[in-house]
Amino acid sequence: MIPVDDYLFLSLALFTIGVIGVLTRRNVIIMLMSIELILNAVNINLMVFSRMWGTVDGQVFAIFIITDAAAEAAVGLGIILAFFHNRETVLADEMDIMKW
Amino acid sequence: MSDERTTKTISGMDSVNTTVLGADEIILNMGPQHPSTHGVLRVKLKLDGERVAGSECIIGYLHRGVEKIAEHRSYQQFAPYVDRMDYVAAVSNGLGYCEAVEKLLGTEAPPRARVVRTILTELQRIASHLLWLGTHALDIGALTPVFYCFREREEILKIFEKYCGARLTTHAFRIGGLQYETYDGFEEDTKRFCNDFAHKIDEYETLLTENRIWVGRTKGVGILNAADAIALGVTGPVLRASGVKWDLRRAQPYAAYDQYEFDIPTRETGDTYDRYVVRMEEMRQSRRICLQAVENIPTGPIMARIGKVLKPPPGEVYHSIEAPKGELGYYIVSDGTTQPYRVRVRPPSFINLQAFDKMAKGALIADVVAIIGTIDIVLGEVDR
Amino acid sequence: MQTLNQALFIFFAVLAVASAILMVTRRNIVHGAVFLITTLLSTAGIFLLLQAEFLFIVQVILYVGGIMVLFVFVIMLVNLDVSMRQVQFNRQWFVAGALALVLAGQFLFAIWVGRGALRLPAMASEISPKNTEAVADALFSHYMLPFEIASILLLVAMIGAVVMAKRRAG
Amino acid sequence: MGHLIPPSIMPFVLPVLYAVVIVAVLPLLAGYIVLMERKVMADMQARLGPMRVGPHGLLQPIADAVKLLLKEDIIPDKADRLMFWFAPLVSVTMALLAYSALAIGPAFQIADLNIGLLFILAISSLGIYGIVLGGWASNSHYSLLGALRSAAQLVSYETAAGLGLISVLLLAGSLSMKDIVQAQLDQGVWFGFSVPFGFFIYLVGSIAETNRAPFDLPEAESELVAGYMTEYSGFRWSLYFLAEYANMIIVAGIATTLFLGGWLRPGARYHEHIPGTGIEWLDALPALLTLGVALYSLKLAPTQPVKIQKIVMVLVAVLCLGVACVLAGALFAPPAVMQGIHGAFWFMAKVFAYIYAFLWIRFTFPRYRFDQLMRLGWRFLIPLALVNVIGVGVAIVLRQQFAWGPIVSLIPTTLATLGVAMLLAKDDAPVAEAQTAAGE
Repeated sequence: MIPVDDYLFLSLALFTIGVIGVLTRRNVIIMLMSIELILNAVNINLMVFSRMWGTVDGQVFAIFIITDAAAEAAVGLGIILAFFHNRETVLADEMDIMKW
Repeated sequence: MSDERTTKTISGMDSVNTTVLGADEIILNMGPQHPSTHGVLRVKLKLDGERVAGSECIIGYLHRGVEKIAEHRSYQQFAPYVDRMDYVAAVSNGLGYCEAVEKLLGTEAPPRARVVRTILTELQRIASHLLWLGTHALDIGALTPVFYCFREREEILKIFEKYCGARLTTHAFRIGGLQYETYDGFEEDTKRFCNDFAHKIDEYETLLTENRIWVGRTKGVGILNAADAIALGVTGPVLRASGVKWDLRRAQPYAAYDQYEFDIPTRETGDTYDRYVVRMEEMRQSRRICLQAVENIPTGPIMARIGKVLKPPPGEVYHSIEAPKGELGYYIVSDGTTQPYRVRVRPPSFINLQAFDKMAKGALIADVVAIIGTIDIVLGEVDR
Repeated sequence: MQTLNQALFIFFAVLAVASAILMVTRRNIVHGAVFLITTLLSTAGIFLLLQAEFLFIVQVILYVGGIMVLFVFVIMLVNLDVSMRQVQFNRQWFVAGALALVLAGQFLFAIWVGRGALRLPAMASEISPKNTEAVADALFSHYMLPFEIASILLLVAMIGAVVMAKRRAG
Repeated sequence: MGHLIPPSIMPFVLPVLYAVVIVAVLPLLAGYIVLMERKVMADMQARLGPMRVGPHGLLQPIADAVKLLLKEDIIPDKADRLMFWFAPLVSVTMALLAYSALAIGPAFQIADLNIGLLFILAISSLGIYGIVLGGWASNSHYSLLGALRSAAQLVSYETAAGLGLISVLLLAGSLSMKDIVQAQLDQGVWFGFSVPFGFFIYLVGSIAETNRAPFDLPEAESELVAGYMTEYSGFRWSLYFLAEYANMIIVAGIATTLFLGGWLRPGARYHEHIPGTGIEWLDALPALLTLGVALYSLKLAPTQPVKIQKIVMVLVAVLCLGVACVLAGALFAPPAVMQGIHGAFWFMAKVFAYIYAFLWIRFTFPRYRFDQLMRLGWRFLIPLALVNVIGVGVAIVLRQQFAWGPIVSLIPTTLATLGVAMLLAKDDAPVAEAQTAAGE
């Protein structure tokens, strides 16, 4: 029997790595991918609690989170492409104007 | 063409991925070794995504100095060389050259020779168009027509082989007429071929003409309007597909074309589909000419009375014929010796290829292939 | 069976964490994307261990087969080599990393304090055959409204993405 | 036998055995599909095809495999070596992995997952990474363009093909491959006949997903040389090749299971016995068919030009005779064994028929252009598939509320979808406005 804690630790590890990625990397695409990692860590939690309570509500929430991730990725990548077309960079700290 | 600002290539790191894909444009070298550049054409494409923003044809990979060679050969000796220009339509090349020299000499081939020349040249036109159809369809992705086309082309080549012993670079004609009498059964062979060919061509059309994908791939692709076509000097089926009814067989009849009835197919839009339709119809018309010609081949000599050593009077001549690919012209300057002072060839492929950039602008990569195919170039002729 | 499950858990967990670390540290974004894919697949394996096989499929089809393809697609469209030769981390990376670790420490503390309090019910020996049906049931009855809202969100995102990525005239 | 294997690992023995068989046999099978492709192509193109290696080229696949394995393995100088090495493995692994849920007959299945179909779709959707990463890692424009095309194409057509499958899932009410076949037996009709448009959409979608002509743009020879495979050679190239053909078998297997009744023989509900025996008439068919092939090869054997070819031809005949004996012997075996063997026969027969359709289409049609491909996917197939799915839903309501028969209830759906298809096709004028519009 794998204790719930193990799953939580795994989830925490992935979450932390994701947060570090978002906060420290300059590349927007890596930042977006790190956000995906964070969402994924959340999904693990939802899944393990869903299993713990023996219901599927957690899984339903995970589906919503994945939907959200898809939406976020689509819009985020669209923004990155548009930005790249105009500024030819994918670095976050060069995105320093509101309008172009 | 030289809009360097939009084309970003990062120096220092020699990798193709350094050229910015999304940013604006990449340079794609198509050829000289590429499956569908029909030989050794190199096309430098400036791509905007998959769209062509500009193109440049780089030629010369097959240059053999044919025109220069002519200056060191006697008139007869040079005749086999012209076969090597448009090597899929060697008979037409030979006809143009022989008639040009005859014009320079002020003589004419006897009627029988002219009719036989007409038959063979029209068969050659069919063979050339068949080769074009097969490879063009192959470029667009239809794998099967090419084999059907080669099956019929083989029959034509057999006739050539029986007539003069060669299949590809035939050297079928001589200055002043023909060297060989037609073989026994020449008429029957030709008739049989023409009769069979009528429904063979319908077979190709069932595969392609109404095919949605084929129509989608060719309609509206590589449009060349009549004004542009004329301005660029384009001739042949490409010109006629743009709506200009110009065919040297009718406009300046040579060989025996004035004796036969045939239509000059034209279309309006000048896109790839129209050029396809025009060439298909031209094959039908060539078949019609062959059938008419083979019905009554006049008897008589096959060679005009010219000496063994040709010494045309000083002067110059331009003679052009309607080769399968367009106007094939020979400009010959004689200084009165046995060797031409200068021979200049007006190769239809070379001049038609000029229209490529016009046709390809705004097209997709896939269309580039269709457009190269539709111009029907032979690099041997482009580069000479 | 238990040891097999444990071995699988350890395998997936180590794979997930290791590739996650590689993902945030790689210079080359394509490599980063591949490591993220590995993490996502390992997570999918963990879903399977938790008997959520429908979510396993969703994770593989949607996340790996859909979203990440989009990522890879975009990565190939943008210039790699320039960004590869630039400084990869922010100037304040030290502070950011420290803060993230502090946050992680808090969570760790919370989990550590409550360790052992939560336990999974005894594993059924067979994977429950009704997982897909159960999820569908919940999704289309109890969670109908959120489901519809999610679809509208997707629609909005789709339109937004099209508008953003569309090349502007001139 | 039983006591040799510890009971705790007993449930794993057969699946592992099947897995080994599949991994061992598949490359050979793929090789012979290539031979079949070349022969079919030759037949349609008025020529003979491979004739030299073995009688009628029967040993050609083996010669090809040996050649590919011996070829020099080239890695381009500026390629991303790790990804270049990794990408073909992804392709081939995913292609092989998908077989684990495919049911080749009622007995031969590695794992009967209750989400079997989704599993196959999920796994085969991962194969795209092999193509995309390989194209990217090659560091060549042709490869990259091929990879980008492939990514866009696969994502688009997966949607259409998936929607085509959903119509069947609604009817079958299950995702398990076995249950879907059982549902076709229960309803007395193959779903390909009850939802022809679902079948059509899946057929088109599956051709596009496997990158076959007329949707072979990622590897369009006349445009992109070989697309994402341009820089690959030798063994790595053959891995891509294997993956492509393995994927063909997978999609054919899915189509067979969902639309063509899986391992059910034609007339599965028709039980007329041969008088005096317990054998059904139609069950004798497989044995007779293979016997016919055996006799035909035997008849051909003396006409082979070389002695070794005669011998190989006789061997082929003996092989077919053996298969015929097995198929005939199965008639007298217990029903479970008989159904396993005959089911596998019918399944494979249908898979090959489907692949034949692939080849036929390939040699008939020219290639789509990329924008046309996208338009076909998004503006024709997906709307059509949506209409079809809605129609099937209506049909199920009709069936439940008014007790309409399984076939009758779907006729309105099919007619409505046909109407929509004609409407969409008319709208989708084949003229490319694209070039002139975007020329500037």
